[in-house]
Amino acid sequence: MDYLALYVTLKLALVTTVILMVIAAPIAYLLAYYRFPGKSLLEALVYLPMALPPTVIGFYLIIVMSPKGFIGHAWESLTGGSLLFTFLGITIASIIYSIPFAVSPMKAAFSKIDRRLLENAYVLGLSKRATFLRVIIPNSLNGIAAAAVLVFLHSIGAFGVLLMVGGSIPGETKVASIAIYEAVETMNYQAAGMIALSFIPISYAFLLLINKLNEDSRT
Amino acid sequence: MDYLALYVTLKLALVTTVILMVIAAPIAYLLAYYRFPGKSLLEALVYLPMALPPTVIGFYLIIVMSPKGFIGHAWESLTGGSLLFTFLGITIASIIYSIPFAVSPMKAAFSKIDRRLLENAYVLGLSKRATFLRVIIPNSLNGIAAAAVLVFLHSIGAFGVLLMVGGSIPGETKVASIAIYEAVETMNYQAAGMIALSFIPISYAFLLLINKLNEDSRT
Amino acid sequence: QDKISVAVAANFISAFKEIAADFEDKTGVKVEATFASTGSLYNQIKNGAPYDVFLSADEERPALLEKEGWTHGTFIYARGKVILWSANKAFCKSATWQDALKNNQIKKIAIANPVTAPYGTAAKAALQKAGLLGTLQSKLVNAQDIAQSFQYATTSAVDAGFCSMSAISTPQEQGGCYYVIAEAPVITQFACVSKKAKNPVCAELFATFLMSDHANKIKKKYGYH
Amino acid sequence: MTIAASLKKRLKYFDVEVSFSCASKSMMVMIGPSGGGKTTIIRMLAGLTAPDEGQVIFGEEVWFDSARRINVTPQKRRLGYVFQDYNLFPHLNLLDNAAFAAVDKKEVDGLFDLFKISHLRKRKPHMVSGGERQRCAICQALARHPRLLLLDEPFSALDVVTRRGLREELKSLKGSLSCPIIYVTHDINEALFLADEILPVVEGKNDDGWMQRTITREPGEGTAAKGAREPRLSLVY
Amino acid sequence: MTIAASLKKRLKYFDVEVSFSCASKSMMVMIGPSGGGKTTIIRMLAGLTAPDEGQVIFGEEVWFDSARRINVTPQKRRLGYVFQDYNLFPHLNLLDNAAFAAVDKKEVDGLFDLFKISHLRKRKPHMVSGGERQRCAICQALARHPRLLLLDEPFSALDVVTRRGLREELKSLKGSLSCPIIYVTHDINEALFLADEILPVVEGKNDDGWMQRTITREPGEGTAAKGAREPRLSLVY
Ligand SMILES: Nc1ncnc2c1ncn2[C@@H]1O[C@H](COP(=O)(O)OP(=O)(O)OP(=O)(O)O)[C@@H](O)[C@H]1O
Ligand SMILES: Nc1ncnc2c1ncn2[C@@H]1O[C@H](COP(=O)(O)OP(=O)(O)OP(=O)(O)O)[C@@H](O)[C@H]1O
Ligand SMILES: [Mg+2]
Ligand SMILES: [Mg+2]
Repeated sequence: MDYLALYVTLKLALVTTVILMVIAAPIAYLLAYYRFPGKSLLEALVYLPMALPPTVIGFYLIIVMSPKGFIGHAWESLTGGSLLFTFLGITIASIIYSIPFAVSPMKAAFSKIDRRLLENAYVLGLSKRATFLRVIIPNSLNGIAAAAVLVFLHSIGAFGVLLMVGGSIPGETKVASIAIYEAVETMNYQAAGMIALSFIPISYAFLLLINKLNEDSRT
Repeated sequence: MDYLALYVTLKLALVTTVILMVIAAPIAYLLAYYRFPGKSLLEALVYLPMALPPTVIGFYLIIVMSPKGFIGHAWESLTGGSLLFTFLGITIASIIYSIPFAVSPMKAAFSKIDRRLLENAYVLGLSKRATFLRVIIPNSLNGIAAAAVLVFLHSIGAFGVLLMVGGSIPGETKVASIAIYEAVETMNYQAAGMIALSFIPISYAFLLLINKLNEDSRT
Repeated sequence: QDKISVAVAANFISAFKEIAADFEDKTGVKVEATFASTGSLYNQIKNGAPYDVFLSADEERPALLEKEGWTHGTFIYARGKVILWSANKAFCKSATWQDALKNNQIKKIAIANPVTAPYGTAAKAALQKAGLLGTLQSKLVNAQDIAQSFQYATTSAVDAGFCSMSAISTPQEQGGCYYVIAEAPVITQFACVSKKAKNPVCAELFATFLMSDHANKIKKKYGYH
Repeated sequence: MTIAASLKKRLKYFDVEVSFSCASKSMMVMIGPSGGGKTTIIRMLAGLTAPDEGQVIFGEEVWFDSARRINVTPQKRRLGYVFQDYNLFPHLNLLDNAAFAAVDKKEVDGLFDLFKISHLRKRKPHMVSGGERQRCAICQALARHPRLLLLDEPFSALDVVTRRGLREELKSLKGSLSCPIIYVTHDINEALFLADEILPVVEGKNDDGWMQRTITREPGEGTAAKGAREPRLSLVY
Repeated sequence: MTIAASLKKRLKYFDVEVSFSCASKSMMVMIGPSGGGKTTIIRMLAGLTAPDEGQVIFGEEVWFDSARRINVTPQKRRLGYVFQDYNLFPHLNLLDNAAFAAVDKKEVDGLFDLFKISHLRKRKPHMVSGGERQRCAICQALARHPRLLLLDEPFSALDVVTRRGLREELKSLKGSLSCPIIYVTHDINEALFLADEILPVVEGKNDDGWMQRTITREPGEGTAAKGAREPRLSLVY
């Protein structure tokens, strides 16, 4: 069994989740509470990765991250290394791929908070920042947890994008979904089946967790 | 430009969407209104395809849909034809892949309906079925539309599953996401770019539509 | 621990696994392999994928890499043949593979993507030479590489698939039958070592091992000559 | 036709335990403190909540009998029920709401004239005032030709003037309907004005002394409050 | 310190246009019909809604001046505001709620004793009754040492008895606080009981005759209803 691929998958999912939580929270806050010109454009942009085939995302990522692309080029002149086919590269890909799944439940949770609670916080002297940390976040824990679980699962399942920008390098970019693909290709059905099977309980547990969080937030 | 692949993609997305709307509505209804033993298991099962790598789904689909698999075998003895590598085959794959995205918004919309409206319908003599059609459906149009749009987009983006069970047959199973992958592989960046570009406006328009529906449903 | 990473064309998977295992045993150098179609691997290398050694299924792409300065030189490590494989033994009862394919029972035939996989290109050329390409076009299922083509054939997802000779030495082959496609050009497979290999000594060591008698024996077992 | 019920239902803080009957063309008014169980009783008559024990008999029909395990669905009881809170369908305009389950859709026009909401027929429920919504709900229930009419505080959310107008309309309507009417209210005056019979319900039980006690209780007495959301207001008008 | 305000604000159906002032240690009661603009006025004092025109001056500080484009944020006004509907933070228990912005967290215990909710300090807001929640909200506002106290119908959702108790507590508290208090109510009796000064607000304007008219109006008069949600109740107690 390809433990290395499972390890890379879980590491990728974990790193993606942690980073996305930090990135998505302010975006979700902006979308939930502010009106500004171009808001619906920003919103559509955030959700775009959900609506594009992973290969389209992969295609554009290759273009910008390849040594000739502007990000890849900048990265290479800074570090001397390539961005594509590295763990960092697939982390970036995975983050972009999963953004909508982080922003959407957080935005929903933030929107559900009673406006009057925020007003009370302002009257009590809290700045917007303090209100965000002391009122909005503690009252959105369900939504934030749901976002984290969704992103984690979605990153575990990422395939198309990673196939294009990852290059299946063992221990670095070869995640379990790609290992399964390769195992099936090489007709190593047993290995494919083992990895595939190992996903079912993990995913299942997380899904039960999501449902639980949703029910809790409803009451 | 690979118009045929775009055509297959849109056809697949459309067929998937229409069929899934019909399949998902009763499932969402069941999940929204009934409590029964094993409900959370059913719910997790419905959401499972979201949490599994597409290659895992593809792997199991190959196994059951190949002429030796039990579905493929049954299909062959009925029709004499193969299920894999046909439009029907990728439609089934795409439906399974997108189920969670259909059920989830519908369930949310159904749950939001005031219980008292249903009680009023019962008192007015409507059967559960008539209530579903005359009260629940008309009051969930936003959620249903959101589900349709999500499924449509998600089917457009299906890649990993189709890569495994599709066989890339032009006009039949070669969808745009696979056409892009193949174009990138052969370093035909111009062709890849053309198809990729054609997705942006389509997806973008749909996303603006979703946002609009969400806003409408909030007021 | 020393290690090298090798990009391997899909037709060579089985042979490679055995060779690599022996190499690891003998030298203690770990071999990490990535399998895909030749075109796909070439594309990755062009975009900066950090492979030390590239085992291609053709002559053209290693040559291009040499021209682009990725490698100092290329060498032939195997010659392969295209076969037409079926899980159904009745398939091989016909006199020739052309006749077998003309049978109306044959609904689907797998072929590796002719653009990215040299074995696919060769198979397509053979079909063309036999004048069958036009009539069979609608029955062709495109696999991403030669391995997927064989996988489709072994699962009976297709009635027959163009594979490489190496497929017949795998356990999955048991119970099937094949025609050798003489009309398909022999495929000359070239390899090359990256200039930027992280561990040039080990990479060269592997290249040498690949051409050793020991390795040749394994290659022969898998139908390469 | 007569509706006769004997009901027992365990609630969290007390048990409902009442018996009553109400004949055609007469109106029984249920009155009592908030949380006393009035809505629960109405819901048991409508078939939306099952009693733990008891019977509900309508004429010859048995709608509910715990001993014989009979429980007729709300659909088959064919009654009209105006809910305590507005219950119109938000996706339909007033006319379509009233015609939703009408026996004869043409009758709805006449009902709308009677309740003076004809000019609003094309409006959606959220575009009209609370009183207009509630009048439409009554039309919806009446258009069904109910065999029994249940009205659960239909006017409680309305202002005093609108309320008095509707109360008059209802009284005049009573004569023209040939079914029993059960009416729930908090308002003692309304009860006295409308009722052929009054059923005071306190903590789930019939408490005939409640009205008297509420009317005569000294102001400022602590325990009065619970039973008296609007204790004296009604008496002034 | 004295709060003085002169406010204009365009609303959908009428304009708010009032001027008033209220000195330290005194209580101004705002009273008037529902929808008359009382909450809007309070919100403009708190800085949650900006007037279209006017000034709000607190002692020497200018909180709002449309001409000079000054609008001090709610944060900087340092006032206490008990909202019309419960506004406690649901994720905190009562003690943490009251201590949320307390100048000295130790004072909260004393406030809880005074308002008789010490035994509930560890409960979350949804686990206590409406009256207890509202008392906690007052503690929350007081613990901040506000320079101005705004109370928007703090007791309107409560039953009569609880309400009378809190009214007494508030009156006794008034003496010990050294800030102006502005209190909104529907209840004429409450106004008469608590106020140093009464500001009747009808359709956004000061209408000094409103109290008198409401108290003496004949029952049953159609136009009375709008201005009289609870017209006579207050007078009885
Ligand atoms: N959905 C519910 N879940 C649990 N308990 C409920 C529910 N609805 C009502 N109750 C409880 O049942 C009891 C009776 O309520 P019911 O609604 O029948 O009273 P009511 O007499 O209609 O009151 P009101 O005059 O306020 O409408 C109360 O103690 C109430 O708290
Ligand atoms: N969020 C809002 N959006 C639009 N209009 C509003 C909003 N809140 C209040 N209004 C309108 O502003 C006017 C004044 O409302 P306000 O809440 O100030 O009245 P009030 O005197 O506090 O009433 P009450 O005694 O019922 O609390 C009313 O016409 C009301 O309909
Ligand atoms: Mg009730
Ligand atoms: Mg108000």
